[in-house]
Amino acid sequence: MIAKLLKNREILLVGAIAVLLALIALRFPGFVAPFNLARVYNDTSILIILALGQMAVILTRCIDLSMAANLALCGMVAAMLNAAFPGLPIPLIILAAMALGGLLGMINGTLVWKLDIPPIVVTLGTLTIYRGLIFLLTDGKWINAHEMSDAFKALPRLDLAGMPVLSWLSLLMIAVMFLVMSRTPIGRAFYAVGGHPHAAVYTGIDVGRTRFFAYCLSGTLAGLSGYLWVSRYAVAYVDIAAGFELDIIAACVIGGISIAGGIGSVAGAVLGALFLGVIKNALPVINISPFAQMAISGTVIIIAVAVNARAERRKGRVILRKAEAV
Amino acid sequence: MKPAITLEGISKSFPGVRALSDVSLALYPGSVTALIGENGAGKSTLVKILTGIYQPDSGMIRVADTETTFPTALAAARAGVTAIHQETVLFDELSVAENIFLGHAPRNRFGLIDWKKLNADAAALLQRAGADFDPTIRLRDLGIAKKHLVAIARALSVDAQVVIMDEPTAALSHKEIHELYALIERLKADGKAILFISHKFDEIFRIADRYTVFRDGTMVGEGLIADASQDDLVRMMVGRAVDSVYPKKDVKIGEAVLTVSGYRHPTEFEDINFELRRGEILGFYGLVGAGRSEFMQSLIGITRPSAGAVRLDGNVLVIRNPAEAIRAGIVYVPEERGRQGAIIGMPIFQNVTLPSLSHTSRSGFLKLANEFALAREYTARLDLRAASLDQDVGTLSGGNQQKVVIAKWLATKPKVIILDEPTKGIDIGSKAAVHAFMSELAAQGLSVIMVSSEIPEIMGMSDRVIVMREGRIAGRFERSELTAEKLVRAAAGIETQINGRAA
Amino acid sequence: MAHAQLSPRNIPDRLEGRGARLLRSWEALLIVVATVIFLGNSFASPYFLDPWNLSDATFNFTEKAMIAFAMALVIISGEIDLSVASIIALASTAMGYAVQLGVDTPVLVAIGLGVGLVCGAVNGLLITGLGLPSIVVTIGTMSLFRGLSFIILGDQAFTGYPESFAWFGQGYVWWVLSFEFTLFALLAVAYGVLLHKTNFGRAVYAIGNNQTAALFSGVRVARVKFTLFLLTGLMAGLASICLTSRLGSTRPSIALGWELEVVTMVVLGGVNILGGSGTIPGVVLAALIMGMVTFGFGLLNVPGIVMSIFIGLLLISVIALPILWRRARRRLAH
Amino acid sequence: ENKKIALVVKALGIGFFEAANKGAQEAAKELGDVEIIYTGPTSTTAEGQIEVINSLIAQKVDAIAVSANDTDALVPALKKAMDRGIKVISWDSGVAKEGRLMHLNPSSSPLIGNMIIKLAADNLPEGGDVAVLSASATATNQNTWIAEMKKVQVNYKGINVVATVYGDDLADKSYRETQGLIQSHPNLKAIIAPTSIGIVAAAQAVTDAGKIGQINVTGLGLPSEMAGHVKSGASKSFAIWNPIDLGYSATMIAYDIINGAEAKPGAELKMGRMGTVKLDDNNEGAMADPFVYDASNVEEFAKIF
Ligand SMILES: Nc1ncnc2c1ncn2[C@@H]1O[C@H](COP(=O)(O)OP(=O)(O)OP(=O)(O)O)[C@@H](O)[C@H]1O
Ligand SMILES: Nc1ncnc2c1ncn2[C@@H]1O[C@H](COP(=O)(O)OP(=O)(O)OP(=O)(O)O)[C@@H](O)[C@H]1O
Ligand SMILES: [Mg+2]
Ligand SMILES: [Mg+2]
Repeated sequence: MIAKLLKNREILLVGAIAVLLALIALRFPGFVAPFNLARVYNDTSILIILALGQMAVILTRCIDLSMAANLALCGMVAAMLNAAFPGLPIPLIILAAMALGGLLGMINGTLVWKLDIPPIVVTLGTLTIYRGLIFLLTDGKWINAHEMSDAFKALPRLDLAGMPVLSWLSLLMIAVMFLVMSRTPIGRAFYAVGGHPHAAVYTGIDVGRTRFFAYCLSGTLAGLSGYLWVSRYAVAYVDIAAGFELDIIAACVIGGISIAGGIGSVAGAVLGALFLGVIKNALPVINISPFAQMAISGTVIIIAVAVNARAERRKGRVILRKAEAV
Repeated sequence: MKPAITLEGISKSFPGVRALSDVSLALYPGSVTALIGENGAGKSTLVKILTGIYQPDSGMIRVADTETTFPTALAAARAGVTAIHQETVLFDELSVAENIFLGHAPRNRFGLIDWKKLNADAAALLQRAGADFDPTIRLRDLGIAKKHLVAIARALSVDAQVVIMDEPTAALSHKEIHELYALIERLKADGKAILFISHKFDEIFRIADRYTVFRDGTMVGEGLIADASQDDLVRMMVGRAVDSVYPKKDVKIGEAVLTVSGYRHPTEFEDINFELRRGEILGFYGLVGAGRSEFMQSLIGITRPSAGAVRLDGNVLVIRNPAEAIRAGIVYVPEERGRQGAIIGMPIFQNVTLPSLSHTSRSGFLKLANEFALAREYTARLDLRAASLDQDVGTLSGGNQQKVVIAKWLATKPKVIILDEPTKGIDIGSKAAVHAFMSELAAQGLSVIMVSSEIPEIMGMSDRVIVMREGRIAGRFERSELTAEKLVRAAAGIETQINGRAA
Repeated sequence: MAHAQLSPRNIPDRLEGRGARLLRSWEALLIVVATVIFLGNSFASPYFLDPWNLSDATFNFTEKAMIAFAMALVIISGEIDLSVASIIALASTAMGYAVQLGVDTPVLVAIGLGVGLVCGAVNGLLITGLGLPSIVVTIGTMSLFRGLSFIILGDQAFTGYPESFAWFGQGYVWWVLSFEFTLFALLAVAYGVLLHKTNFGRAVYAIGNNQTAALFSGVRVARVKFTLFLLTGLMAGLASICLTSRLGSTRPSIALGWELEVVTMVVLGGVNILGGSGTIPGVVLAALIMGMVTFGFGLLNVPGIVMSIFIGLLLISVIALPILWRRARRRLAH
Repeated sequence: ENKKIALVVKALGIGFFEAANKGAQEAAKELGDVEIIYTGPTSTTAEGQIEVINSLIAQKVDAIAVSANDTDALVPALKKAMDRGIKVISWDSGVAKEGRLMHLNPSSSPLIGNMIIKLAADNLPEGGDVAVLSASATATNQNTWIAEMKKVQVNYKGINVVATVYGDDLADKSYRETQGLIQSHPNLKAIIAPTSIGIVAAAQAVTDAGKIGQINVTGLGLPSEMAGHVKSGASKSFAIWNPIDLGYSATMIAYDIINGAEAKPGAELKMGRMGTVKLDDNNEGAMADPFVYDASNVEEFAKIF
């Protein structure tokens, strides 16, 4: 029973996070106080939302390297909208950011779907283009806290039943994605398309269109994250979240989402993101040199793939011919 | 009787290939129509058009007198057409139930998938297909035979009037084939129209009521099975008569070339001992999944045996990878042509010379002239049909790809050649060519191991036969004592009398 | 292609000659693009056609191109190595550390190449030994290698490289011909021969097109792949020597983000990111194109990010245009 | 024929450098025969700056005034520029001696080091714990200032510098590091961030943690970016020199050198309305004292830079 439980990737990850927290608690007990854990969760919320979008894309055997650039562009546009029309209701701005993110995702999706360009090439290209567009849009200028309206900055921090709206939003996204992935045809199609694209065609699933939807989804979530990022850190400039695409992918990989497609779960993506989040937040607290952070997350990624690959391989082995025991 | 579905004037081209031109076909309720033709005749293409996977360039489809189109696989299913396809089209990571219902899962009133109903429906369908396992387990945990039952259950999950089976028996064992026949009888009794595609004439004559023959993408004949003989059908298919006698030559068998003793593997096979002699064709028979491929692959260093020794010409060999096997003179023509044999994306000549590069090159540098010479020699010997030698193998038909793969191995000038299901999925004309070639090789003093799941082929071609069951040797027979019944019994491990099919 | 017309015993070696093949090739397209950019630059800036300026411009791409050659082989074999820029950083850090111990140029070079090889071996072992997907492994080692540089260096820099070490990144072989460009040209020839004229190169293509079938055909897949990762590591070490010598100092953020530029160069060069096809001449042309674009824009003082937009568009459009063109032609034919 | 003076900055789009460009343009207008090329890489890397410098060499500009991302890495490229007759000076963030004719410090490092700790101490009469949030770990100037600060720390009794962390010039990382500081040092009274990105992120993190009034954020920042935080009380005061003056002075010095002024120890170079700068033994000079901004004047300057 316990052995069976341990095989489960998500439970393994929960265990790993628990061990990690215990180790940190040894040096700094305050870190595991419920209040602080809630803070760590809140700090990881954006990564969780992004990892959910990336998960959908990776499940279909694609990859979205442009998510961080998309986030930056949408965040900048949200900030510019707010700066230009301070009276604009914040929900409208959020919708605009999500719509723009969705549109940018659609561009990726269309290039993958209609032109059959490999996803890594498409998003490598749009990654530079989206970031470049921010520069063209702003001439490289920053939008600073005092140019943003108070309502714009306040929303993610607003306290609702003891937790900031940012945390609630990520919980909502987790719930929505869980429903989408497990209970809707498109969610199941993500798995089918990544698991066996050729066979998906025979079940009436349009592979290209499914990938297109995955990119729309990741784009929309990147758009939402764009607003959240900019309002949370109260600043917008060309380079925000530069390099964050690799964190997003790392979260997915740690969460057991197979880069070859078809394998992965919402819980995995969330846990993978949390694992990274705990490490990131713990390092400054337990006085490990900030310079060691990069090496640590690299090592974690390598261990995670190795563990996941082993788990997969063991399960994949079908022993057809049992000995004469029967 | 009114046809359940009619195709008229269907044409379909792929870049550079006209797969179907102006074909017509009608399927009748309660009747099995056999569709036969050489490899690449366009049979599967027709199936894909019927199930909405490809769109025809021209022509029309009529279901119960109304003209329709099938823009997607789903549309075809809704119109009552379902198929068991030639390729596996299942998903290892999803549950059995979901594999059955993917694309048309039952939904609740919020439009969300209703897992409870889905699992219950799946269990019912599995029962109908003759399977009784839990529909919630993941597909990858099933063996190949059970997977096949899932594919059948999936086909049944559509409430269809037309059921298409594209070579459904190619990967099935004896017992399962008989269960499939029973299922077909039941479907027939329910008034379904069935299209049945196969290269095996014995089963066509057993279950089909009508036939349609394709050649090079055109329809060349149709009629009632009762009015036709095998020779008639073959002549229509190939355009000439084909000798149905196996071209086995009598060869003087020489001394032992390859000796295998005590081969075992923790999970795949054990206790394998045998000798292979010069000029001999040694047949390996068994049901699908008996472990023959796995064992053969251990001989060339793909899988590692945990114990055992091989001797070639009396010298003990240690083979850790295929490169060493090739150097020693043992080559293996794999079973899965697309995955293990042909390198699609590379030209024909490069495919042929890949294992022989050390001979055609000079100190590691390629010599194209030598490569072309070698490729020319061996493709000509195998009667390859191609436009040029630098054409991508992927553009060849299946049978011709198989010829390239065999040429590749012969070009290494081996002492022992292992052919794993060399004629699987190959049409009757090419099959005869492969058989003729095999006996010629043996006559030239090569030692041949032929793995096959077809009793006629085993009986027609082998000097000796070893039968494997569940990873062990279950019987050895000399040519003189071979009967179909003995083979089947040994392979299935049963003592009771079952109906072996005679060749 | 009706086979009836072909007499089976006489299959020609090739249907079209060398010229016809070249005309339809990706390289032909790149040559056109390169010419257009060259002419465009010559018209746009009076400073472009100056031998010294052109020579200076080559420094924009030579180091990346060295890695791109090895990366091309890795990608053709169906893998990818995203850790190259971090290997540069780690190799540079190691050399800088050695300088503090008073080591001289030849040993420095050996250290740079050695660290590259070791990093390549780590990648190779993880990928071929444990059978892990290269994209994820090298995302991991990318953080790991650069992370080690950060641990060693923190916010410090290593400087004080010996005078003679400067030659690799700043020296000239003859007149305007820099050492780096000479090395680039020699490596281009070496990699061209390796990929297109040797058994090893053939094995790389075979693995990229069908790894399993290659294994069954006697190709030592693991060994070839391991060698490829070693080569990429070695090239990153070499690039690290050149770059460190050119900068005269080491910081852990050296060559940040180069991995994507190298991959872009390789893909622009017509190498299929999914493996199986691509050529070295294509990569050479892509390197020249990217170098000319950045230099041309630089002369017009266009911000770097606008150049990257251009490269991004170029990347997508050179791949999309042939597809669209083929599609349009088919539609017309119908 | 106009003189071409290139103002090379760490990265385009940073408010501080945009302001410096304003000053350079002002100088150009004043001088009449000067054309300013305002350029730089898009992210703060040495390699990016070298590419920019190479293209400036190719354009045969008359002078390059650079704020360097790396003290040493630019030296070879700048040496080449000087070999081809281009006058090279550095400003703000300097390059090593061999790579330039002179360096213009915005202020002197000891003055800045003293200023940042004084800003913290002035609001802590009883003393207390203070932490430093530095910028990019590889930037040149911040770490010098922190070193200078630590030298004079003894003069401020009761002020304890408990930690130094690095925000890498990234808003999110600086924010997280600040959260870590607040966590691990419950008695923290002030955060010194001698970086314009870090100070904003730190002020935001303090605001979000509800610690306004308990923890004072100070250091070096831009009025336009800090105005909101001064208003909210997260930051009582901060300092910066005027970047417009800095760009203006650098241009003026470059022009002076083009016209034959020699940069050698002891020399005085003309900086137009800013007067003159006297070079020390390292050929470095300081422009002016840093200027302190607080609630009384920040609004006014926020409109300018
Ligand atoms: N997707 C495709 N692209 C290009 N050509 C194709 C494609 N599918 C089929 N063809 C070609 O169309 C022709 C008919 O193929 P099809 O698969 O229908 O043959 P088949 O009769 O089913 O043969 P087999 O008995 O081997 O299954 C062949 O020449 C094949 O190469
Ligand atoms: N669980 C499974 N799922 C899918 N395919 C399977 C499974 N088990 C076996 N196969 C496939 O079935 C075929 C036969 O399996 P295997 O090689 O183990 O036995 P064999 O006795 O050598 O078979 P054969 O009689 O076909 O030579 C192979 O193509 C293998 O890939
Ligand atoms: Mg077929
Ligand atoms: Mg087999």
